[in-house]
Order: sequence, then structure tokens, then C-alpha cells
Amino acid sequence: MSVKLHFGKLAAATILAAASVLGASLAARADDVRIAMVVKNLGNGFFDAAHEGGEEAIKALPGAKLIYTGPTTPTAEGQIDIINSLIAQNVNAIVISANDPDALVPVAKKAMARGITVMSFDAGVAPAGRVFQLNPSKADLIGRKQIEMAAKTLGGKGEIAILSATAQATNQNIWIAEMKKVLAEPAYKDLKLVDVVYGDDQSDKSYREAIGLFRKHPDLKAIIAPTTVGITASAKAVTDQKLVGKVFVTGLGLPSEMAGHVHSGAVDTFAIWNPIDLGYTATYAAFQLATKKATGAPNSTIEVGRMKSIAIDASGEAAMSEPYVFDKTNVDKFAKIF
Amino acid sequence: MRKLLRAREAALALIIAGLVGLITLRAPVFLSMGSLDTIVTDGAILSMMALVQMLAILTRGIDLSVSANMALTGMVVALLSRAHPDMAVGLTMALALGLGLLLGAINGVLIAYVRIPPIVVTLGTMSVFRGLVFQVSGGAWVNAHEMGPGFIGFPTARLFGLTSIVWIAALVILIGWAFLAHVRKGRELYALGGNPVAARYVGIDDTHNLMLVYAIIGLVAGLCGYLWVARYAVAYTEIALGFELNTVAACVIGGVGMAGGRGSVLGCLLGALFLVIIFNALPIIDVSPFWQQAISGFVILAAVILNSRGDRPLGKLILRRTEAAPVAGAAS
Amino acid sequence: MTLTHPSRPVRPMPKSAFETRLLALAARWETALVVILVVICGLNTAASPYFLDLHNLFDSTQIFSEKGLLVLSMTLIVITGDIDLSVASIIALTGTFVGFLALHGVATPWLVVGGIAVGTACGAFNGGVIVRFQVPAIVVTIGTMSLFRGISYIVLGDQAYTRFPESFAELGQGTLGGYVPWEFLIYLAMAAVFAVFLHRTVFGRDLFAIGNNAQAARYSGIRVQNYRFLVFTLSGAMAGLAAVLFTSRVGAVRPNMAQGWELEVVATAVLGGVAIMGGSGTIPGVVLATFVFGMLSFGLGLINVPGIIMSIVTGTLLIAAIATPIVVRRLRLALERRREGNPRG
Amino acid sequence: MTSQSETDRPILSLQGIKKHFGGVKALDGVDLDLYPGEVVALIGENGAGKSTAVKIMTGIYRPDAGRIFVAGEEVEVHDTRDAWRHGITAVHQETVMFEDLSVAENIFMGHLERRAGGFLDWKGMRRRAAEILRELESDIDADAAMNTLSVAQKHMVEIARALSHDSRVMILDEPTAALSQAEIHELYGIIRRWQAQGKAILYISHKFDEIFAIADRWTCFRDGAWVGQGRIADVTEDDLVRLMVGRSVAQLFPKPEVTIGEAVLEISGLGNAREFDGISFTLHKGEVLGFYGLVGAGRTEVMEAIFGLKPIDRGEMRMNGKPMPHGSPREVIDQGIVYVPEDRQHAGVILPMSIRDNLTLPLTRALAKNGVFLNDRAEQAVGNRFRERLSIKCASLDQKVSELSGGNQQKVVIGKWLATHPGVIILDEPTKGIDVGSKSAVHAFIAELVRDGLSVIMVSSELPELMGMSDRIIVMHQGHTVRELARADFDAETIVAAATGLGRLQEKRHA
Repeated sequence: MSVKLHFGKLAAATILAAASVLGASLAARADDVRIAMVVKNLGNGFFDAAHEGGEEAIKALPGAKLIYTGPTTPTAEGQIDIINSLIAQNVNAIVISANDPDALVPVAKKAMARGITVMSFDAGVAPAGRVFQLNPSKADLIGRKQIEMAAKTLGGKGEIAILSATAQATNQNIWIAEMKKVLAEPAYKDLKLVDVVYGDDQSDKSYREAIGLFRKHPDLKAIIAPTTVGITASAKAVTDQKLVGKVFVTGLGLPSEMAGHVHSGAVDTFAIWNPIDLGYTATYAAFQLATKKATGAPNSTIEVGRMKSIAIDASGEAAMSEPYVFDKTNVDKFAKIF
Repeated sequence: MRKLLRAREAALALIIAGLVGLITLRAPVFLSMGSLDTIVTDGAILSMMALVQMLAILTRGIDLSVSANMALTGMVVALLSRAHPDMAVGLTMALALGLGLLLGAINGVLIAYVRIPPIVVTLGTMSVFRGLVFQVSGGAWVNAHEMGPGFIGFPTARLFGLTSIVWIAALVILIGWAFLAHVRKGRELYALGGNPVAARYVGIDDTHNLMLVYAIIGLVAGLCGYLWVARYAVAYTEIALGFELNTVAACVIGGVGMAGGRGSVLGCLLGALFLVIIFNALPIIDVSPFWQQAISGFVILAAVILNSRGDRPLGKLILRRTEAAPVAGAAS
Repeated sequence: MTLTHPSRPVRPMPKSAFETRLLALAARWETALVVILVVICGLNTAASPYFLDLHNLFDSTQIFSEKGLLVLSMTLIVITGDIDLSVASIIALTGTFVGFLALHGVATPWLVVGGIAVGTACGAFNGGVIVRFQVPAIVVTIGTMSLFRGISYIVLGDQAYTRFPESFAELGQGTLGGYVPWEFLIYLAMAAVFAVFLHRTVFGRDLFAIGNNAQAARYSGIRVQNYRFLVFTLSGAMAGLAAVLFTSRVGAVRPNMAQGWELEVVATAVLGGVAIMGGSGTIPGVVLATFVFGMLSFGLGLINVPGIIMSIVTGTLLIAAIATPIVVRRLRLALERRREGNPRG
Repeated sequence: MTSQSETDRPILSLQGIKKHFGGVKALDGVDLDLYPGEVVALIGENGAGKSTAVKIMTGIYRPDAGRIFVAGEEVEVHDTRDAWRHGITAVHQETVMFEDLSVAENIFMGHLERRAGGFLDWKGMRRRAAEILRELESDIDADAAMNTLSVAQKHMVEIARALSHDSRVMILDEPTAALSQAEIHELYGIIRRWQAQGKAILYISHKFDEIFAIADRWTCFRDGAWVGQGRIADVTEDDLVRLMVGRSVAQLFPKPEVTIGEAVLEISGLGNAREFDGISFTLHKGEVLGFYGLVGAGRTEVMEAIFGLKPIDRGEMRMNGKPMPHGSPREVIDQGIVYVPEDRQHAGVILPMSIRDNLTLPLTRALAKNGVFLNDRAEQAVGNRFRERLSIKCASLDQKVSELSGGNQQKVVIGKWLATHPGVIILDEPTKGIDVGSKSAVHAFIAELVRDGLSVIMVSSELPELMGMSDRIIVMHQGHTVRELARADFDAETIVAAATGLGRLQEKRHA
């Protein structure tokens, strides 16, 4: 049974095989415009919706193909490996939602050096590593909207806490900074931010952190969770601890995941931008850039099909609209969509 | 030895009491009923899993696949609940137990019959099971509102003031204790781990026993997989990622000897309790969550070092007997 | 049955015992790995037109070069009968330290030296605790696995170190002649050093002796505890080197870097033919296994298979690689027994 | 009670049992018959296959060929529980114990007793254990943890374990090795009671006085083969010796005439916490110093301490007149002292490694190029030299040591040390478990060593060997040296008396 072969023979065979295929494979490259959407992690409802939007854009774009990919855990390393393999596949454009703005720069630069268009959406890559960044909304709008929602639910008064994703999450950290700015305004002087905790986008950790918040701050009135994992875990914690009506959860969440919590009363309002539109726009824009129909340079605009056009500002970022607020009245309708 | 073990457990209990005292000084709310209720509920799953992990360690093995088993079982029952929201809780539990058992049996066959070291087998199955979670779910999440109300409600439903998850844990622990202290098979595990050669001389068959150990681990992991998913009301690929190390840590803190043959249910429970208290206390006493990992690492190391004295074999006793009783039969 | 006879005349050996042994081994496990590697490369070629491209192949070495370094030192540790689960956490801690130094304007050469020094210190800590308190390596390194990464979390929290000197990036991102990454060259060089160390020096021989029978090794005057300390320190040093390369390649340091690598590293060593209970294993074997995993994940990446599927393949390969020889041997024994029984019966 | 016909039929009968390990034949078609109410002494040298036979009867090994009959019916014994079911119980030569568990648990492990509900009957087991121990007139507490017992006490627990089974066949494999004279008499009483109950007893011992005192029949193995059987009443001690070794005894011990030189190793007042105390002796150049004692008397522990393997709390060691460092084996080896341990397989050789690698293990560094890189040629040369010098029987030096017979393994261990050119060699039970041929080779070799000017410490439980080879004998008992005799005063009775503590007791009474 034992395999008996010589190193030498094998090596020779390998080289031969390699050489024969090498010539053939070099010629066999497609002419399609292949756009790769690299998301933070697979299996995330938000990105699944963005994927749907991307596919919609592809249908509208002749000769375009979409590769939807991402790591299974939201890490930069996973994304680096994936982008490396996309470079090897010589795709035309890569659209990234980054797990880490800085760590992706070297590999993104490498991709651009090999002639691949790189842009980011949702969570941005640092400017050196992309043509432009498509924000789902403006950070200041997102920050403000979440404080507004909390203020409205609480009647403008009470202790609030933030339960975020990982401590490194780029966009969450920017929004938290924006929220703090808004809280400094006189209109919100009675809202007291007592804590910021991190649930690492894991349900159990987020859940435990939420309960920790209840214990530490008996007078806590609201938790703002600017992440879809955090907001569901917080709402679950509120329900389990029988704090419905006493502590409210708000933040960013998907209607499909939040409908139940809205009806239970743990959540009064929450917001999110439309991930389908976001995915559509990002994919469309990438196609425009890859086919040289747009430059993506600062202060330029890009035509993006049914979403009309987006304008890129001086810092190389573009923004879609302000987040959309959901409550009892409309959540069920959108829950069927995303 | 038994006295020493007792002493060790008493010391651990004292440390836990001291710890609780310190935490309460900083944040009195820690001792509130609500907080304690959370700790007990949180500790339930870790206690059960640490207990079965102890079975593996007792027999000189380790099971690194426990958390992947929990994730896979949890995901499968969650998907089933999504497809059939009205499925009875009893049936769900039966399915979870069955699937967990099957996964554990795979480990068992490879370890007991094919004779691959447990660490290798469970390292491999850990990867495979975790990958399968992704395969069966397509990477998607199963969210609270997609699962049946009974499915989610059961673990946190209350009976006499405690959640049913706690009652289940109590039952599992009781069975585990009875098994190890009062059932022949269970007691034999100590012999098997303490001295495998001697165990063979007294007719203890390691094949059957190892198969049994890993099957039991799988069974309980399956149950805990369901409880975990239902308690946190969500199922996704990374459920309980890294949890296997917590179960090992609980055993180590509880004085279970990694060399096999040594460890008690009580110690194991105290180890689990210790970890749960620390994890729950950190947010309350305002220690940055960033300290959590370093603290648990430090605690494990401290426990290992403190236990090291007990684990070291002493020399044979040759001298003392000379002083005590010169010759046994001298009087006759 | 046997009585004392003067021994038969000794026949001169045509080959050195080392070569004979190496060849014997090659006939078993390494050859199988070469076959697996060739099959994987063949499948990759069939599955993706982009696989057999020199540029891509060299790029792909970056998938495994850093892990490969860890596999080398893990091989020594497993051969001595221990295990080190803290390597990935040492990377996080070392990376954090390197980032901290860079932030304070330390020059590239000192970043490299500093990183390796911190890694070495972490490894020495592991080895020190294991040897001083005579506790199993697996628990100690489970503890330091949390501790080292935990320290990195305490230091960095939600921050990242992202500012590094230009010249530092060359190490992890640069190539020789635009094709061969420095990382890969460093990996190959280290593999050669480890091969010589393990198979051609006194130290390597002593490690095998310890792994096969630590008690007998001790009775033979081998300072077993010193060696255990040495291999853990060495493992730390390799993790330090890997951290430096990783940091240079990625250009950013976060506490969660290299999470989960420890298990991949152990799996690679075991697939490379290192007996998990200690006492046997070869550097050529683990290098081949490193390539097998590297090519496998590169190939799956090319066809955009999610990384987690790789973990199914890894796990299955690991178990199958160990179980197959055992099952085959047992079947053969059973067959022989039956054959022996038949003619008489 | 038993009718004539039943007495004539053996309870247990082995026929044509064969067993080999790798290439080594341990049993080559042996027969054995045990009759109710009779004690059969199984005699044979170390390595003759007695213990292997015991392990086959108790299901620990499966025979390669041959048949086992219990009360006339052919049976298969797959494991110990099968053996128990057929009424076969053994007290094994080596103590097989669970150190962390209690005495009662050790006695009942494997057949823990259950109450009606299926749960363990702890109370009952504790009571039964105490009863059995009382029957043995032992003062061991049934609740004590095993690791608090002395070696002799552990042996008593082994015997208690055998008593806990209601067996028809009792096998005692060197049961008296660790027991004192009084305890041995106790054991005789038990055996006679078993006899009266109609049990069959297989008694394995080296000690002829025991065999003649207790046995009715004998069966003899030599080198794994069946030699013969008969009634004890029909033979003399000399007959048995001839049967066992196949030649006359005198040839076995080639004690050379060597002039004893100056003191080499001086030990005074050596002691540690648990194992030994007040150990003092001097070893001279060219001398063979014998150490005698019961199993567990502390001989091995003393030797390990000298070799740097055990802590020393008190006392002084001098090598060639200078204080000797002894922190680790390495330092001791550098002093020219080497140690051939008793447990060859675990501490002596590295089984999965080649003969050559084993032979050069302590030498690799000295042979290496620049002290670092392996020097295959030099190692091969050393390997060849010692293979020849010790007549190691092997196909090639690349063969794994695990494939060698016990005797040849022992030669590898000795060869390994000789290659370092030591001044003192400590041999701990150097002929335990090896065949007759290798045994005399080892003896011849010891003679050669002292002729070359080495000094030898020989620890042995075999009195004839020790008396045949030693210049002086030191007797140990319970961690102390109790007697020292010069060759002219050697007397088996005196030595055994001292080793079982009698001499010591008498001294105490006089004092």
C-alpha cells in the first residue's frame, strides 16, 4: 500500500505539468468587467442586502460580473488574504467594506499597482488605499440621528450608554465621536452619557455587556447600539431582565432583525440606511470607474443609474442620505425586504 | 489526598468569597438578586461544559471541539426552529442531544478505536464542525424573531424563581457527580486516568471508557448548544468561539490535574463560578473590558502554579514507616 | 531458544545512517505529502486559470510564510513532547510593542531587534514557568495565550498603531526582483537553519531523545529542562520574527492580529508528520505540509470559496492523514493473521 | 468435599502457549496444570517467561497460539474480567496501583461493588476492605490514600485485592519480594487456608526455601520453553537449579581476583526527607560493592540520589577525595560516575531510537564536529566498537532498540556508559528479566570492568548473583544501611535476616 516514489521524479513531473499549463492559462482571461465586493464578514444580514443591491446593479450593466466575498470572521487579515486572491484573479474592480482602515492599505495599494480599481463603501479604507469612499450616510448625520432618537424616546432626559461593536470598528468609533459632539450641545444637556462598552459584535459578549450596564447604572434609561449585533443583543437583554419600559434600546439595526423587539416595546425607534441602495451604488460606481467612465477624483461626480449621481467631496468621500428611522408603524413593511 | 483536595477546594471557595466581597465593596449592586441571577444563569452552561471537559482531562485527554459542537448543534436546531417554529421543546432537546451525541461519538471512535491522540482528533473536528456550521447556514444568522417562541422562551422560563437553564445545569451536575462518585463506570475513569497500565490489570477497558467519555461530552455539548442559542436568541457561525478554552480554564482553576486521574465535580464547579464572576464583575466595577482577557490569563497561570505542588509526585515513603511501626507482624 | 554466540562480523554500511533514515522516512510520509501537494496544484490549475502564474504563486507564499515560521519552532516543541498554544498571542504582544516603538520614532533595524527580543522574552516566560513549576505546557500556554493578547488589549484598547517608517514596510511587502517576497526568502532560510539544527546537530538529536523518552534522556545526562526552556524561548523568538514580518506586511497593529493561528500551526506540524506525542518528525515534512496548506487555501481563494471551508478541509486532512496509516496497518495485520491461519486450517 | 475425580482434573490448564513480542519469543509452547488444593511453584530464571504466562492467564496478553482450559473446558481470556469470571486472580510482581485513590478503592477497582439500585456500595466496600486487611493481620487503614503507604504495605494491598475475589485459582508472582519475615509467614498461613478451601495456587518465587516450604508441585520454564514438572518431594534444590539454568551454578560467577585500590567514591551520612537516611559507604578502585535489600528498601533511591536524580538533604559525597557536585546527572557523569537503571525500558534505553543513537547518546557532543554538528562516522565507529565488545546481537546498528531482546537492550545500556570511559559504574538489577546467556555475559563483563580498573556498585535482589560477584555487600532495610559484610563473611542467612529487619530488631532489643 505504501507509496514509493522518488523526490526527483516527482519534482520533474511537477515542473513539466506546471510548464505545460502555464502557457495555456495565461491566454485564458475573460474580457468581462469583474467587480469584487469584499464585505466585513459573510452571513451578515446587512451585507446580504448590499449584495442584493450589487446584483441589481450588475443586471443593469452589460458585461459586468459580481464576485461577492468576505471572511467568515470580521478580521482585516481575512480580507487581506481575500484581496490577494482577487489580485491573483486579476479582477477589474474591488469594493471593500473594511474591517480595518489601515491594515488594508498595503494590499489595496498593491491591487491598484496591478491596475485594479479599488474603492471602499460602508466602512472606509484609509485614503492611500482607495480611489474614493462611499459613506452610507454622513457620519455627523448618523451620530446626530441616534442621539435624536434617544432624546425623543426619553423625552430629552436621562442616563444613556453606548454599546458598540469591536473597539477597533472604524465607523462605529467615528459615530461615537459624533454623538459626543451632539451631546455637548445645550439642547441635549439632560442626556448623560455614562458609559461606552464593546460587545465585539458577538451576541453573548454584547448581551453580557448590556447586563453589566444595567447593574452599573441602575438609572440607565437608554442604550444606543450603533451596530446590528449590539442592538439585538441589548434588546434581548432588556426583555430578559424585565426592563421593558424602563430601559430603551435604540441605534442602528435591520428591520428584519428588529421587528420583534419593536413590538415587545424594548425598542421604540431605530435607524438604518438602505443597504440595498448602498450595495447598488457602490457596485455601479465601481463599474463606472473600472470602465473609465468616471475618475472618482475629489470634487467630481459619478452617474449611478437609478440612484442618479453621487458627488465626491474634497477629501475623496461621497455620502448617501441620512439614515431612515423605523418604528412600530413601518417596521413590518421593511422587515420583509431587509 | 482526598483531604488535600478538600483543602484546595475550600481555599478556592474562600478566594471566590473574598473576590465577591471586594467586588461588592466597589459596586454593591453586584450582590443584588438580579445580578446573582444573571451569574447563575451565565454560569450554568460553563459549569456543564467544564464538568464534561473534566471527564476528558481525567482520562488524560482534552476535547477542543466542544464549542464547535455547541455551535453546530445550536445552528441546526435553530434552523429547524426557523422551518418549524411550533416544534415542541422536548423534540428540540432530543434532537440537540442526539446530534451532539453523534458528533461526540465521531471523536470517540477516532480516539478510542482508531487510537489518535485526543488533542489531534478534537483539533481536527473543531475545524470541521465549525466549518459545517457555516455550510448548513450559508453563513447567515438565525435571529430571535425567526425562532419559535417556545424554542427561545424555554431556557429563560422560570421555575421556583430560577431559570430552567439553571435547573437543567443542576440536574446535569447532579448526574455527573453521581456518575463519578457512585457509579462503577464513572469511578473507573479515575483509575484509567491515574494509571492506565494498572487499570488494564484490573480489567478496566479503556476503549469503551474513552468512547463513553467523548460521547457524554458530545451529548452535553449538544444540549448546551441549544441552550446557548436560545438564551442569546441568535445563531451564527462564530457562536461560542474560543469557549473550549474557558472550559479547560475552569477545570485548571478548579484543580483538575492535567496529568489525569485527579479532579472533583465541586472543584470544577468552583472553577467555572470563579470565571463567570470575573467576567460578569469587570463591567460592573468599571474595569475596562480590555482587561478581561489579560486577567483571565493571569488567573489561569496563577491557578496552574498554585496547583503545581499538588500535582508533583512525591517520593516513595520508605523512612516514615521505620519510625512509626517497625514491623507489621512483630507482635504476633 | 537462543544462546550466546560471538557476534557476526559487522558489515560496513554503504550510506550514513542519517541518510538511510531520511530516505526511509521519505519513502513513507514526505513522499505522500509531495503527492498530495502535486494533486492539489493539479486541481488548482484545473479550477482556476490564474493559479499557474509566477507572479501569483510568489504572492501566494505570503499566505503561509509567517505561519510557516511558527510551524518550524512548533515542530521542535512537539518533537520534545510539548505544545505551545500561545504563539499567536505572542505575535499580538510583539506587534503591539513594535508599533509602540515605531510611534516613538525608533528606526527600522531596532524595530526588528526589539520585536524579536520581546517575542523571545515571552517564550522564555513560557519556558520558565513550565520548567520552574513543572507544569504541563498545554495549560501554561493556554494561560499565556490569554495573558499576552490581553496585555496587547490593555495597551491598545480600541486604538491601533499605524505609523511605521517607510523602510520598515520593505520587509513584509518588498520583493526580490519584483517577484520573490523577502518574507518567503526569510522563511526558506529559517527552514534550512531549522533542518540543520534538528537533523544535523547534537541539540536536535537530544530533542528526539527527550521526546521519545524524557526519563531515559535525563538518565543519560541530557539536561531535559534546559532543552524545554530552550525550545519555548526559540518558539517565542520565531513568533517575534513572524510578528515583525506581519506588522511590516500589514502596516497596522491591532490586538486581534493573528487570532486562531496557533491551531493552524499545530495542525500543520501534525500533518507534516510530527508525532503529537513527541519523538519524531522532520523539517522537510513540515515544510511540505506548510506548502500543502498554503496552496490549498490559495487555490480555494482563487475560486472565491469562503475561508471557513478551508477549515473543514484542514480538519479532515489532519485526521485523515493520521488515521489512514493506522487503519491501513491494522487492516494489513488482520489480513496477515487470516492468511497465516488459513493454510494450517 | 472434593471427590477424587475432580481432584484429578486440573482447574486451570495451559497447553502449548506461545507468545512473542516483535521478534522476541517470550513463550514457546509452554504447558501448565493447576489442581485444586495444591500449590504449584513455577520456577525459572528471570526472563524465562513466568510473568508472561501469568499475564496470559489473567487476560492481559493474548497468546499467539495454544489453548487454555478451565475445569476441563476450553476458554478464551480476553481481559482481566474474563479471568475473574473463570475464577482466576493474580497478585502481580510489580505493584499496579492507583496512587490517588484510597486503599479500599484500590482493592475493589475493576469490580467495585454495587447496591441494589446500581450505585456503588461505598460503606460495604470499606467494611469488606477492612475485613480483608484484618484477615491479613495488617494495620493499614482502608480509607488511607494509596500514596501514603510504604512499598511493603502496597504489596499487602495487592494481596488484599486478590483476596477480594472469590477465586478458584490464585496466582502469586513473587509475592514476598517486599515482605518481612513475619509478613511472609502470615502469607503462608493464608495460602494454607486457600489450600484447605480447595483453591489452586500458582506460586512464583526465586527463593528455594519458600518453594520447599509451601509448594506441592513444581513446573519449570527456561527461556520461554517448558522444561518439566513434578512433585517437590521428589527433587532437591540442586535439581531445581539445574532445571532452571541448564548447567551448573559455579560457572556463572566469574569473580576475578583484583587488587582493591584506593578509595574512589566516599559517601557519608546521606539522607533525604522520605526515602533514606544515614547512608555511608566507601567504594574502592577495582571493587565490586553489592547492595542487597528487599524491594522498596531504598537501594534504588540511594543510587538515584548519588546520580543527581533525587534531592539530598544531608550528608557528603566525595569523588577521588574531592567534594562532588551532584545537582544533575550531567554533572555526575562528568565526574566519571554512570548509572544503569533498574527500569531499563523507561529509564535505560530509548526504545524507538536506533542502537547506534542509543549507544552514543551521552557522547554525541564529545564526538560532534565543533561540538555541535553530528559526526556520523565517529558515531558509527563507536557503535561498531561497542556492538562487538558487548556482542550485541542485531542485524544493523540502525535497528531500533525496541526490536532487541531484553538482554541485548541491557547490553546497549551498559555499552552506552562504557563509551564515556567512566570510573564508577552503578548497576541497578543488571540481570533482571534477561535470558541466561545475556546474564552470564553481563557477569563476565562486570569482571572485565573491574579488571580494567573500574569500580562497580551492583544493586541486586538475587542473592547468589550478589554473593558471587561482590567484594563486599551492604544490606539495606527501610531506607537505612543495616549491615556490611566482607566477602569472607558472606552468608545467605545473615544477609536475608538483615534485609528483613530481623538483625536490626535484635540490635534494637539489645540496645
